[in-house]
Amino acid sequence: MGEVILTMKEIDKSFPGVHALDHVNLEVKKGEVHALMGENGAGKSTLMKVLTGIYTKDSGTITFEGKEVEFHNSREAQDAGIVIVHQELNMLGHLTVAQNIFIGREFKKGMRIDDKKMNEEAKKLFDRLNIDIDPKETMSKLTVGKQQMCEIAKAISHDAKVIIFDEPSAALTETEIEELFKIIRDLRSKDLGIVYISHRMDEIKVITDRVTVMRDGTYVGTLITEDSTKDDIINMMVGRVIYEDPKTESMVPKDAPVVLKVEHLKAGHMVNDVSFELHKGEILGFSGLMGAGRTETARAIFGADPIESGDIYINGKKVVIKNPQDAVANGIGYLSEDRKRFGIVVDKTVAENTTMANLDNYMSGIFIDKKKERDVAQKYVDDLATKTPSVDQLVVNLSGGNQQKVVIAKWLTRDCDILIFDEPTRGIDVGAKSEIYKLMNQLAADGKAIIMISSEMTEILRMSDRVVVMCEGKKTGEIGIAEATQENIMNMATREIG
Amino acid sequence: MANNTVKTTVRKESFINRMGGQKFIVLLVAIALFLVFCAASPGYRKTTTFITILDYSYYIILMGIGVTFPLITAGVDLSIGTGMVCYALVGGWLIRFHEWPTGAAMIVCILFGMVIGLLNGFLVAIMELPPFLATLCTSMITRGIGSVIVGGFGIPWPTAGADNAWYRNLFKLSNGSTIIPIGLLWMILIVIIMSFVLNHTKVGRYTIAIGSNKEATRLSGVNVRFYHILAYVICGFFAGLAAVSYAAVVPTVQPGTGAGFELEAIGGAIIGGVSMSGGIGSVTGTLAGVFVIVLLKTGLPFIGLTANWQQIITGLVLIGAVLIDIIKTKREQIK
Amino acid sequence: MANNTVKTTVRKESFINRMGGQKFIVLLVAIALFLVFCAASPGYRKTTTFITILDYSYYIILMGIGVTFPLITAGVDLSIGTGMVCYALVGGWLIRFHEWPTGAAMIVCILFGMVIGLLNGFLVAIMELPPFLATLCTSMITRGIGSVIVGGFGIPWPTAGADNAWYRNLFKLSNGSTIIPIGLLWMILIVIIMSFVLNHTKVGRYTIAIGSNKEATRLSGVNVRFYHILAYVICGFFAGLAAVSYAAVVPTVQPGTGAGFELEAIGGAIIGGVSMSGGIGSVTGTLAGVFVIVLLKTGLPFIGLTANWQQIITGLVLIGAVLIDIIKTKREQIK
Amino acid sequence: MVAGLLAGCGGSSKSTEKAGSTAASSDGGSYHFEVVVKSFQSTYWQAAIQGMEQAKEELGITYNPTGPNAESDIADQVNMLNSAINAEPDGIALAACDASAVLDSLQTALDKKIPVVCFDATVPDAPEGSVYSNVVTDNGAAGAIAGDKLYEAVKDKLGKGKVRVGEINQDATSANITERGMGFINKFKELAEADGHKVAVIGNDFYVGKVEKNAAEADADIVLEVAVPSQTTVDLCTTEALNIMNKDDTIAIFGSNQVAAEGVIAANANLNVLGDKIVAAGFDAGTAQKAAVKDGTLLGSVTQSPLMMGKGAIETLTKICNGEKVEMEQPTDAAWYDADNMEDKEIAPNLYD
Ligand SMILES: Nc1ncnc2c1ncn2[C@@H]1O[C@H](COP(=O)(O)OP(=O)(O)OP(=O)(O)O)[C@@H](O)[C@H]1O
Ligand SMILES: Nc1ncnc2c1ncn2[C@@H]1O[C@H](COP(=O)(O)OP(=O)(O)OP(=O)(O)O)[C@@H](O)[C@H]1O
Ligand SMILES: [Mg+2]
Ligand SMILES: [Mg+2]
Repeated sequence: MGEVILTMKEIDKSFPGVHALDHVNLEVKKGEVHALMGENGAGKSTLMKVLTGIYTKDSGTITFEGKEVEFHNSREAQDAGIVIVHQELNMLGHLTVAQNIFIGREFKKGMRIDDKKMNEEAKKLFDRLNIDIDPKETMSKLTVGKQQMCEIAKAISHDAKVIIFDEPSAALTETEIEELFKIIRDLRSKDLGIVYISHRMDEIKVITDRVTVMRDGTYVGTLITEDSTKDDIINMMVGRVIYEDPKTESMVPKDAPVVLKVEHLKAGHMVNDVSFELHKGEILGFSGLMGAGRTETARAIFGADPIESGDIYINGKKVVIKNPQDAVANGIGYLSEDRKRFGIVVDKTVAENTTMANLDNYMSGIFIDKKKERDVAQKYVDDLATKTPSVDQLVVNLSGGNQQKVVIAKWLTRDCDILIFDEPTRGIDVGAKSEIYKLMNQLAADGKAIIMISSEMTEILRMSDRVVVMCEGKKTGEIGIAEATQENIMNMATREIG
Repeated sequence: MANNTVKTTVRKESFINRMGGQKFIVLLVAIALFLVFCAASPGYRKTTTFITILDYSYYIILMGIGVTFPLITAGVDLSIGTGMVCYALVGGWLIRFHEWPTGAAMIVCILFGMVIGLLNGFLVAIMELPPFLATLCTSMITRGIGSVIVGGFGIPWPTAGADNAWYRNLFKLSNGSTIIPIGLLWMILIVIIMSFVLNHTKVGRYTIAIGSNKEATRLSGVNVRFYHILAYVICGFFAGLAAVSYAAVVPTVQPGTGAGFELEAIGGAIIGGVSMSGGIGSVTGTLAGVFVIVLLKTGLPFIGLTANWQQIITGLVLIGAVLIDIIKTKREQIK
Repeated sequence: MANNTVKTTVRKESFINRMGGQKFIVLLVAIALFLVFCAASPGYRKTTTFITILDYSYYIILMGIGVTFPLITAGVDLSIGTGMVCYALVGGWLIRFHEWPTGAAMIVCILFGMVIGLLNGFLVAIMELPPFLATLCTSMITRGIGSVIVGGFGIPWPTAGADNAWYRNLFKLSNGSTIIPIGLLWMILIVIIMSFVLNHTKVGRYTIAIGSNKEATRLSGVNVRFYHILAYVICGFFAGLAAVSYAAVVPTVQPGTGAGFELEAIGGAIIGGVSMSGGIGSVTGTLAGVFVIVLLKTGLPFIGLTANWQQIITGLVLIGAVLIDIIKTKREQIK
Repeated sequence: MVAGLLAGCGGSSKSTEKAGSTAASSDGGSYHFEVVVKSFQSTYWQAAIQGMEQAKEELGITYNPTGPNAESDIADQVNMLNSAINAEPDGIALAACDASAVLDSLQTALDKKIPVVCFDATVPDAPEGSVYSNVVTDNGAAGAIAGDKLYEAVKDKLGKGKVRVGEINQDATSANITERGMGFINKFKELAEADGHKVAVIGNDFYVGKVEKNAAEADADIVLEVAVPSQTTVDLCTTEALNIMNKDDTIAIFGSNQVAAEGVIAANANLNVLGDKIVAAGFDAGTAQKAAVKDGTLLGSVTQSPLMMGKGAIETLTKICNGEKVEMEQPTDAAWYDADNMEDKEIAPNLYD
C-alpha cells in the first residue's frame, strides 16, 4: 500500500425524502483494494456517484492526488483518472461489444471510425483479461454475466488511477469471479487505487486490504481486512452477528409428494432434454456455469419462452403452459435474474409493484382497493425490512437490493406453491440475505416447493436440499445435499456428456 | 444497533405539484388564454360563442381521451382522425340511404370504431408492428373505406329539426332562446369515469404497467396481449363516439377529410402530461391539454390574427405551455 | 473429462438476414411493385414515366434520409414537411422579389432548414420537450412563417429555360430528346455518404448510442447534447436540400402546403427498418422504404385505381411489407 | 381562338405515327381519356364525374378519373397528371389545382401531341397549343353574382354609419376560390362606390393585396373583411365565420364554396343572426346549404354546373379527336338560386346533395 490518492471528507447528499449521505468519509491509497460495505441502501452507490460527478454533493470535500477536485460529469472524472463500473448495467444494446468498450473515445482513421482496430484492441484486452467474448457480437445478445465482464473490461481499458467496482460480482459466476480477482490483483500491483463494493463476505476477505463500512448513509469506520474477522465487519454493518453455515442434510421428508415433474424439456437454443422432480417443501438448487441454461429452463417452465417439446406435471397432472398466465394459474411464481428488465416496473410505486401479480385479491368490485394494496405492501416492507420512505416511493429510487425485495414481495403476495428464484440474493446485503434465506426456509417449511437458481456456490450449499447441475443446456448431475461438495458440483458443471 | 427506518425529511412539495404538476399548469394556461381572448374580443365573450367552441371541442376531447390509452402503453393511434370521419360517413350513409334509425347508426359508428381499434391492437400487440406505422396505415385504409362506402359523396346527418335529429339534443338542449350545452356535462362525466378506469381499475393499472415495462408485466402473469389490444379498442370506441359528436356539429361530413384531427388530440394529450414513452398520463391532463388546443384554434381568429399568424402563435404557445413545467421541474431538481 | 470450452454452434443465418433482413425484403417489395405496375400498365413502363417518378421521389428520399437521424435517437421530426415548403417559399421569394442569385437562395434554403433543425434539437435535447410535440409545434410555426414572409402568394422558382434555372439541371439533364435523371446519381451518392456517416463516424455512432441508451452514453463521457442536437440539424439540412429538389419539380411552391410529406418520409424510414424506439436503422433501408411509398403513390393510379382505393391499397401493402419481416423473425425465433 | 384541330388524335399525323400502338383510336370511335380532377373530396367532383359518365354512355368512350386526396395536394396532382400523360391517352381532361404547377407537364403533353381540355379551372399561362379548350365557369363572374345580390339586399342599411361585410374563403391558393372571392369583392366594391360609399378591404393578406385602390379602414363606411382559415376544415371556417358574425356592425356575409358556406351556416347554429340581422349568401350546393336557402337562413347561393362541365369536357375531347373544330373558351354558366327558384328545372339538377 502506498500513499493516499483519494480522500472524501464529510460528504453530504440528500434526495427528496431521503438523506442518502450524512457526512461520510472515505480514503483510498495507491495499490490497495478498498472494500466499501454496508446494507442495501446504505449509500455506497450514491457515494461513488458523487465521486464521479454523476451527482453533485451538498457539502464536503474530495481530494484527489493532493488537489481538491469537483467533477461535473463522468467525463471529467474519467479524464482525471477515476472510472467506475456501475452497479446497474450501462450498456448500449444496439452496438457491438467493441463499440461499447470504446464509446466516447473511438479510434479514428481520418474521419472514419476504425472499427477494425477497435475490434483488435478489444480482443487484445479480452485476451489479457482471459475473457472469451467476441468483440463483434451485439451487446444485447450477451448474457448479463458477459455484459458485466464487458463493463469491467471497459473500465480497465481506461488509463485510470482509481477504479471503482460497484458490485461487479453480482452478475458473475464463480469462475468469472476468479478471473476478476486475477485482474484486480494485477491492477493493484500496478499501484492503482481500487474501491470494491460487494455484499459477499468471502470475497472481501480474499481480495481487499481495508474495509470501510457505512450504515444508513453514515460513516461507521474503517478496518484493516487482515486484522478483522467476518463477524467484525458484519457487526459493524448491521449491528449484530449473522451466521452462514452450509446445510448438511436435507430437511425434506422422504415421502414428500412430487409437486412438479419436468420430463424431457426442450426449449429455445439451450434447453435440451432436461428432466427433474421437485418435492413439496424442498429447496432444489440449480447450479452451473454461466450460460448453462438454467435461466432458460426456468423461463420455459414459467411459459415466458415457448416450449418445443417435453412434459410438465404438477401434482401428478399434466399441464400445458403456454404463457406466464398459465404458469401463474398453475401456482408457479418466477423471480427473474434481471430485475430491471423483467422483474419490476421501475417507474411505479412499491405498492403497485407488490400487487402486480395478484391484483385480483386487491379489488373491491371493479375497483382496485388502494388501501388494501398499500396495507399489504407495507406488510412486506416491514417483513422484508425493505428500505423505503413509504410504499408510495417509486421503485426506481430504491437501492438495488431493496428493489429485489420488492420483487420477492410481489411473489409472496401470490401464495404460489412452486416458486422459482433465479439468483434471489443477487446484490443483496448480508443482513437482508439472511432474511431472505430465513424466508425461503420458512416457505419450504410451510410446504412450498422452491427452485433456487444460484451461481454462488456458498448459497447453493447453504440452502439446497438437493442440487441439480446443468452444463450447456443439459442436466449433468443431481446430488443430495449430504453428498454435495464444491468440488463434485464443479466437476458436474464442467462435465462433457454423451 | 440495527436501525431499519429510513430518515425521511418531509418533502415540501410546491403548491403546483400538489395540484398535479403539469396538468395544473396547463389548466392555468387554458384559463389564461380564455381570459385573454375574452378581454380582447367582445365577440368571444358571448355565450353563443362559448357554446360553439364547446360544440367543436367535443370530438377532439373524445379523441384525446381515447388516444390517451394507446399513448400510455407507449404506442400511438394516428388513425382516429380519418377514422372518426369514416365512421361518421358510414353512420350518416346508413341513416340517409338505408333509412336506419339514428340510434342504430350511432351504435354502428361506435362498433366500427372498436373494430378498427381491434385491428390496430392486433397489429400492434400480436403482430408487433410499430404503432406509428400500423396506425398510419389504418388511417389511410379508413380514409379510403369511408369514401368507397359512401361513394365519394359528402353525407349530412339529420339536420336540427328533422325527425331523427334527436341525437343533436344529446349535446345541446335549446329551449327557444337559451341553449344549454349538456354535451359539457357528458364530457365531465366521461372524464370522471375514464379517470376512474385509468387509476382505479385493472384495465388502467395494466395499461400503465404495459407502458412502463411490458415484459415485466407479462412475467407477472398478466394477460398483456389482451390489455394491450384493449387500449386500442378503447381508443376506437372513443373515436366512434367522437364521430357522433362530429356529425352533430358539422353540416356535411366530407369524405377524404379528418387527417390532422388526430394530431390535435395527441398534441393535447401530450401537453396534458401524457408521455409518449409510456407509463405516464392522466385523463384530466388530456382534457386540459385539449382545451388549450381548442381555445387557441377558436380564439386566435377572434383577436384578429390571420391564418398564418394563428399557426405561428399556436406553435409558440404550445411550446411555452410545456416549457413552463419543464423549466420548473429542472429548477426544483437543481435546488 | 472436464471440458471448459463452450461449444458455439454456428448459427446458420438465412440468406435474407445476411442481406440485411427487413431492408432486403422491403427492397424486394419495391422491385415487385415496380414489376407489377410495369406489367399492368403500358404507360408505366416508359422511360419518361420512370423519370417523372424519380422527379417526385427526390424530396421524399431526402427528407427520409434526414429524418432517419432523429428517429434513430428515439425521436421524430414532424416539421420537415411544412418546413421544406417554407424553405422553398423563402428561397423562391428571394430569387423573385429580391433578385438573389439562385445559388444563394439554395444556400438560404439549406441554412434555414438547419436553423429550424437547431431549434428542434434545442427543444428536444436541452429543454427535453417530447420530440413529437416539439416538432409538431415547429411544424406549425414553419408553415406560418413561410406564408407570412411571402405574403400568402404562391412562389415559382425560375422555370426551365430561364437564365437562373441552372439548378434544374442538377436533377435532370435533357439533351433535346433524351433526358438523363442525374438526380438519381446524387441520391445514390448521398445514400453512400450518409450510410458512411451513420456507420463509420462518431456522429453516426453517437446517434445510435443515444437512441440505445442516452443515459449510458452520457455516463461514457459523450457530449450527448451536442450529438442529439446534431441529429436534428442533419434532418433540417436534408429538409433544406429537399426544398431545393421540390422547387425544381413543382413550378409553384404554395404556402400552407407540405403537411403530410413528413409522414411519407417517416413511414418510409420505418418500413425500411428504422425503429421508433431508437438505436436501429439504416440509410439504405430508409431508401428502400421510401421507394415503396413513392412507387405506390405513383403506380396505383396507373393500374386504374381511384384515389380511395389507392389509399386502401397503400395502407395494406405497407402493413404487408412490414409483416413479412416480422412473421419471418417470429418463425425463426420459434425454431 | 381556335386551336390545334389538325393535331387531333384522330387526325392524320398521329394515327400514322402511332398506328400500331393505339390501334383503337384510329377507329375514330372508342377513345380513351385520362381525367385528372382536383380531388374526390367534395361532392362537387362527384357531380362532374357523373357528367362524364353521361358523356361516356352517349359517346361510347372510356375514361380513367384520378385526383389527389385534397385540393391542396398540388404536387400529388402534378404527379398524377404526368402519369396520365405517360399513359398516352387520346386526350386529357384536367382540372388543375394550381395553374402554374402544371405548366411543365402541359409542355410534355404538347410534345407528345396529347390534347388537353381544361375544365373547372383554366391554366392561363399554358404553353401555346397545349390546351385545346377551356370548359369552365367564369368564377370571377360567379362571385360577382353573389356580390350583386348581397349588395341589393343590404343597400338600404348602408350610409347609416360604419358597416361590415364578411367573406369566408376556404383558401388563398386555388384559382377558383381566389377568383370567386375577388369577383365578389370587386363587384360589391364597385356597386358601393358607385353609390358614393367608401370601401376598405381588410383581412387576409393575399386578397387585400389584390384589391386595387383600397381605402383605409378608418375612412371607409363599409369594411369588407376577408377571412381564410389556417386549414381547410369546416370547424376552422366556422370559427372564422363566427368571429365576423359576432361583430356588431356586420350586415352581410358570403361563403365562397361549400365548405365556407357550411361554416357560415354552422356558425349560425347557436348565434341565430342570419336572415334578419345579417344577410348571407353561399356558393355551390349540398344538403345543408339547400336547406338553409329554403328556410331563408341564406338569402341564396350561387351554383355552377359541375355536371355540365364534366360532360362538356369529355364531349370536347371527343370532338377534338374526331378532328372537329372547338372553341377555346366554353364557359358554363353560374346561376343564382334562392328559395323561389331552386326547384326550377334549369337549376335543380345542379344542386347536388
Ligand atoms: N435518485 C434518487 N432519488 C431518490 N432517492 C435515491 C436516489 N438514488 C438513491 N436514493 C436513495 O439513497 C439511498 C442510498 O442508495 P444507494 O443506491 O447509494 O445504496 P447502496 O448502498 O448502493 O445499496 P445497494 O447495496 O442496494 O446497491 C437509498 O435509500 C436510495 O433509495
Ligand atoms: N444461439 C444462441 N444465440 C444467442 N444467445 C444464446 C444462444 N445460446 C445461448 N445463448 C445465451 O445463453 C443463455 C442461456 O443461458 P441461461 O441464461 O439460461 O444460463 P444460466 O445458467 O442461467 O446462466 P446465467 O448465470 O448467465 O444466467 C441465454 O440467456 C442466451 O442469452
Ligand atoms: Mg448500490
Ligand atoms: Mg441465469
